[in-house]
Amino acid sequence: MAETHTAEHDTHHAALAHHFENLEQQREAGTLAMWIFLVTEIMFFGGLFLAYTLYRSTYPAAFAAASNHLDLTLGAVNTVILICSSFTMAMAVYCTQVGKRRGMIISLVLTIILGLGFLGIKAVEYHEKYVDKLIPGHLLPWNPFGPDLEKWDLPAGVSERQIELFYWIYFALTGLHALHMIIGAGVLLVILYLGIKGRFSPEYHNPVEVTGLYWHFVDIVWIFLFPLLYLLGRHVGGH
Amino acid sequence: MPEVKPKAMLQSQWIPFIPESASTFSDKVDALYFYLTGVTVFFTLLISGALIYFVLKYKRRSPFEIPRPIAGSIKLETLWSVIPFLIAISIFAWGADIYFEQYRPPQNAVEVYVVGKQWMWKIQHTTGQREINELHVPVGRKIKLIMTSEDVIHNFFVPAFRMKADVLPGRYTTQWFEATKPGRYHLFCAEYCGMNHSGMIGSVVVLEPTDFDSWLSGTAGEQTPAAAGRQHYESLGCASCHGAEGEGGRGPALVGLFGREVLLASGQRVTADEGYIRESILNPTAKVSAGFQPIMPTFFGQVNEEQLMQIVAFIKSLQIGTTAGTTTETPAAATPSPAPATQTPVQETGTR
Amino acid sequence: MSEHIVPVRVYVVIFFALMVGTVITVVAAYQDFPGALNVVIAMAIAVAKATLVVLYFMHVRYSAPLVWVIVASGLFWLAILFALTFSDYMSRHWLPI
Amino acid sequence: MHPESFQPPTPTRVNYLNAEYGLKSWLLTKDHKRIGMLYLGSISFFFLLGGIYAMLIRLELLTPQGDLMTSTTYNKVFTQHGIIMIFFFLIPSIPATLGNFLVPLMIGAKDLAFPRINLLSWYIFMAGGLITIYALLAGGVDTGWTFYTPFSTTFSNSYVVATGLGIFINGFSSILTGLNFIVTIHTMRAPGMTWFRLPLFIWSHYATSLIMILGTPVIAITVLLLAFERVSGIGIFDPAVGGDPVLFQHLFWFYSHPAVYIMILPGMGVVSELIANFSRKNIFGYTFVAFSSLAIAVFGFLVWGHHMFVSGQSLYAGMIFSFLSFAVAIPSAIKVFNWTATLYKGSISYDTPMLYALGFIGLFTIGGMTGLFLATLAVDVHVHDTYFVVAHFHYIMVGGALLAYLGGLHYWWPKISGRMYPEGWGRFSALVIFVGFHLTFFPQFIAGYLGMPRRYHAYPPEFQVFNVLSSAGASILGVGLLIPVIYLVWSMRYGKFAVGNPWHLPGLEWRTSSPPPTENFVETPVVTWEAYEFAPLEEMEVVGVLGDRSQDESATPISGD
Ligand code: HEA
Ligand code: HEA
Ligand code: HEC
Ligand code: CUA
Ligand SMILES: [Cu+2]
Repeated sequence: MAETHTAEHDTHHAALAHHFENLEQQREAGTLAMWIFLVTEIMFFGGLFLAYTLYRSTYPAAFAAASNHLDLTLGAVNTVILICSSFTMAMAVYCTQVGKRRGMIISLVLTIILGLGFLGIKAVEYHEKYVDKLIPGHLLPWNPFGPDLEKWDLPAGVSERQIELFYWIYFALTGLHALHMIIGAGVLLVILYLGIKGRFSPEYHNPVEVTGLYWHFVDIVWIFLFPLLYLLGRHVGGH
Repeated sequence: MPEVKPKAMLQSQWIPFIPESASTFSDKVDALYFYLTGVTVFFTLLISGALIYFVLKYKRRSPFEIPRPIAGSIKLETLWSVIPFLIAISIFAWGADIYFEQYRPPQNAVEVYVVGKQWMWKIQHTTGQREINELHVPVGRKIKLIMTSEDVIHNFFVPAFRMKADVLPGRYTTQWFEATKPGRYHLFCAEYCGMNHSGMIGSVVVLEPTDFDSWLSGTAGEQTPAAAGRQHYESLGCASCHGAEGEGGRGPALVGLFGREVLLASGQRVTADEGYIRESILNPTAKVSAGFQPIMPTFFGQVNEEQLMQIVAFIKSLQIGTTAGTTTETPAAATPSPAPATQTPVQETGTR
Repeated sequence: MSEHIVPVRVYVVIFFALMVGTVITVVAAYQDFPGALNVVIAMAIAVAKATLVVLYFMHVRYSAPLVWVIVASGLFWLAILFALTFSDYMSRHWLPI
Repeated sequence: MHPESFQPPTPTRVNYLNAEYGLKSWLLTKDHKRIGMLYLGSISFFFLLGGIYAMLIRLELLTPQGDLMTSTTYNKVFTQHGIIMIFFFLIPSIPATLGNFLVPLMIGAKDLAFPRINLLSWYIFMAGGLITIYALLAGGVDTGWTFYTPFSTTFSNSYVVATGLGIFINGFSSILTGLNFIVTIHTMRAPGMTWFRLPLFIWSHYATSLIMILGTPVIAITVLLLAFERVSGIGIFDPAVGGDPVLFQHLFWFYSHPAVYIMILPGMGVVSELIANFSRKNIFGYTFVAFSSLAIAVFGFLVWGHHMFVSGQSLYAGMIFSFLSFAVAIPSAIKVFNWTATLYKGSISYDTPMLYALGFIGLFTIGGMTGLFLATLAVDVHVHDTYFVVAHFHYIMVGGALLAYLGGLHYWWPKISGRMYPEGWGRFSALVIFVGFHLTFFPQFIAGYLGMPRRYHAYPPEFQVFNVLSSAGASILGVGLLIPVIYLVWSMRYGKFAVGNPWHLPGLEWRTSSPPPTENFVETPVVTWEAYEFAPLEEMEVVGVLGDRSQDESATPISGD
């Protein structure tokens, strides 16, 4: 428990906030908070995953067909990119822990670049969908949804509306995920800046750590999104 | 009905705390309600009694007195968690029992189709009579309501019958009742549905069987739902696969389908109820019946709720050895005839 | 409880494990397994990958019990959401409406 | 670095209120006590707003035919009443004001773990509030506070998206508060303040925070999806594309049932404090009361389907949810019985806070027991969406949560403001509220069982008698609530000065001066006593628990006169 440790040496560390007893307690609080926050994130995405599961089981054929129309290569590449970024992030934390400043900065920069790369590719994908008129919303005055399903060799009994439903969920899920990526990248930039200014040391590096936790979480979300969205219908043929 | 003072209050002048009891459920629900009230009164008196007694008895005498601390007692704790729990279980079991009865329609119930829309109730009898915001039923006949909505969620609520069920867009819900007392009873929409929610009210008129018969004959019975359904069935081209009389073809035979166990391609079995038929038409690939290719197109968005109900009514009328829906008079044989009410309903031929 | 420093070697191993996992999912997705097996396999792999990330990249393996509890409760509550919601959807057709 | 023994606080004239002056010193403060006050101000405003709406409802319902306002207006009025009261008053009420103020004080910490986040949460709250108010001014929202689809997504033409956004944003403030509390309680307890020495107020806030962080994200995503759906014209709740409206209800109630425990648990914490302290007894069965809070928090997540017994949900699911609803009643039962038992052989004073606490127990019992009516499948089929439900939740939320909030406010008022409230007026208004409350809401039980549906702008004449009673009661209730509003404000300027420990209590928050200094304690206290351990008063005098006499001529006990 907090009150038990009183590490005298760091009580006057510059980064110690006035209301904490010592850095140890401060670090414990920071990590704890991030984990709790990640739990809220689980529940946040959870609602959407629930909807996905439900409708996928209700409209299997439609979802398979619609999913097969996603760009698998781009999806796979993005998966690889995110895993790499997770790795570099882990390295960034490691470097700060052992006090390798350059290593930390390089890995942070790489992480950010990879993150932006991911977003770039996502943008390309979204554009493709836009071109194929796959943006849900057939009731809107400018009707963005109207794929020519002739090209699709749809199984009978699949209604266009359910294709639209899939894409609605696709955009909701990937959109929220992308939003988290953007926030993550922003935070990483701040961390990078502070890192360059030499704020972090083996004694004090909690911000890097917790940012890492967040980044890994966003990666995990994608680890699930990829098979659920891109791969679910491949075995029933399609492109 | 403003001018006709509802009997609800008049007759329950004795106990103005419960509404008119006019269905086979009413008394059961009320009995449970009284049990709950008893438990509540007991515990409320127990607690508040103890509070008042202690507060008076142990009033602070001197500002400096410190009573002796009491840690607590496992015995008491278990006592007052186990006893309430047992009581709770008893209530739960009793409630669940009635609940299942309330929502499991009996075999031989007469069906009535209800479509809710902002802000009216559209009702059609299997014999073709249509009503708006009014439902005429005879005493002592089991009535099953098959309900759906054209827009938002509504709720078909008749306090005197202690029955209520949401009416949802995009699917069927059912409930049933058996009226026990002639009279005119409130029909409320009990799910908030927008501007005129409080105006979406009407009444259920319960008549003596003879009066009901004369009401039936008095009201112009138009085409029966089943007959109308047959027309949609033809115009939509169902016949091309299921055969003119539903004898089957590229698609499975629909004769005798209703109420049958259907073996699905996935291997599981489902009973073909209204919900299943509806789903087969709107989302055929969801449950593909075994031995057939999923070639059936979806009719999602091509039929409105009313037509759909009529198609369902038609398919239900396709029982072995009957050609139903052909004439406007003969009611759908799948369900017992509501007319004449003086006779006992025909036992249904289906295998439910 | 001063923190435990994970050697680089571990990170590298995990990294490659994740890559392999990704490849397997894609390959497996094209095989047509009986029944719902495709989903099961895909999810199994995803869960495995996620677990690796959580345990090693996120240091949970070396963290205080409290962190384990938090992670567990997160998953548990997600399970509640799914289980009870589907208790409705899965039993809807048990009774003819 | 920790003192071996507890040092009495040296008298301080500087306290958190007069440490700094000026608007800036408040708007940029990181002091949990000041942030608590910011919240107090804002939620009082929202309460008054919600109350005005309530009065409009009661006025309209005086007569059967909807003559005061159009049905659309009425729909907006009750919707906004519900939204304001739930999301902007009751959910933040106790945690964000008293909780913010007291959690650090009670565990002997200098502040919450994340003061900046704490301030941020208030700004987020205000942002959400302002957006919602904008929605109300722009034209209001008429979906009912439950936002059921497809009405809210497709058919309502009111400001649903704006309101949804307001609630979405507001959600984060409650998440941040919960997060802050949990981390604080885990990491910042003073030396010697072990888990089982924590005041029950802390336990209940811990439980509340759990619900806040586990439930709130789900309502957030749900209203977000709702907004998307409204904007894009289609969505997952829309039958027109094969969506299921009932899914929305599942997601909504997954949060909104646990949310009702967010509303009551802090109140239960307050009542535990009041009952123990005003009868000078340690709470009967401390561990049971403490763990029942956690039990409620966990079980609370397993019962949401009891709002959907007639919604087309499967009967079997209905049975599960009904059963679990009965299970969740047990921890509440345990609390009620333990509170009652605590009074046994106590030394009970009749101060205003105690009156509120006693009222709470009685009304919560009735409200809770009628909850059991609703949890009973067959009965709920009849009373669902009737005034019976309305009566049920007002008994718990007004009779329970609101009274607990008022009780707590009076109890800690000396600590918060450094002044005493007028005791006589306090007791008087407590009684007025109690009477007015019953008159307002009891008739609604009867009207409900007779079948009067809720959210009705006009109703059949036979229900009028109950509505007239209810409206009469509401005006008494309103006046009863007006009185404390007036005298509390009055006392801030003219009230008697309060000593550090006016009630002579052992709790840590009473071992510092009133109002406390910005850093709460001159020295980090070391806790050597159990919760509610009432030392003989002479001894307390020695350790200076009576606090700073120099502030106050009358240090004689106020209580038990
Ligand atoms: C603070 C808020 C709060 C609290 C604490 C509760 C507590 C409970 N509520 Fe309530 N409820 C609401 C707020 C709250 N509710 C609201 C706002 C609605 C309406 C939402 C809407 O539709 O707008 C609602 C609606 C609602 C419904 C849906 C009604 C309907 O729409 O058809 C149900 C159904 O089961 C229910 C049940 C319960 C139960 C079982 C409890 C239990 O937790 C109560 C437990 C307490 C006790 C049981 C009393 C103490 C125990 C004893 C004295 C010992 C004796 C006990 C036994 C014998 C078991 N509530
Ligand atoms: C915290 C929650 C809370 C609180 C405190 C209240 C407080 C009150 N509510 Fe509440 N109410 C809800 C939550 C709450 N309500 C919810 C969630 C609904 C459901 C909405 C929906 O269906 O969507 C609802 C619905 C609801 C209805 C049903 C509407 C309908 O279904 O058609 C009614 C009807 O009587 C009602 C009445 C009251 C009254 C009289 C009070 C009184 O207690 C109010 C007293 C407060 C004041 C009066 C303000 C403070 C005092 C002053 C400002 C002094 C000056 C005022 C005067 C002198 C008049 N409320
Ligand atoms: C292109 C041919 C075709 C058309 C047109 C067609 N169906 Fe079908 N229908 C099928 C096939 C094939 C099946 C079995 C496979 C399946 O369940 O999808 C079927 C199944 C059904 C079932 C489920 C029967 C069972 O035993 O499970 C019903 C009910 C049904 N159709 C009704 C209709 C109705 C009503 C229409 C017109 C509105 C219609 N069908 C039009 C081919 C068709
Ligand atoms: Cu229809 Cu309310
Ligand atoms: Cu509830």
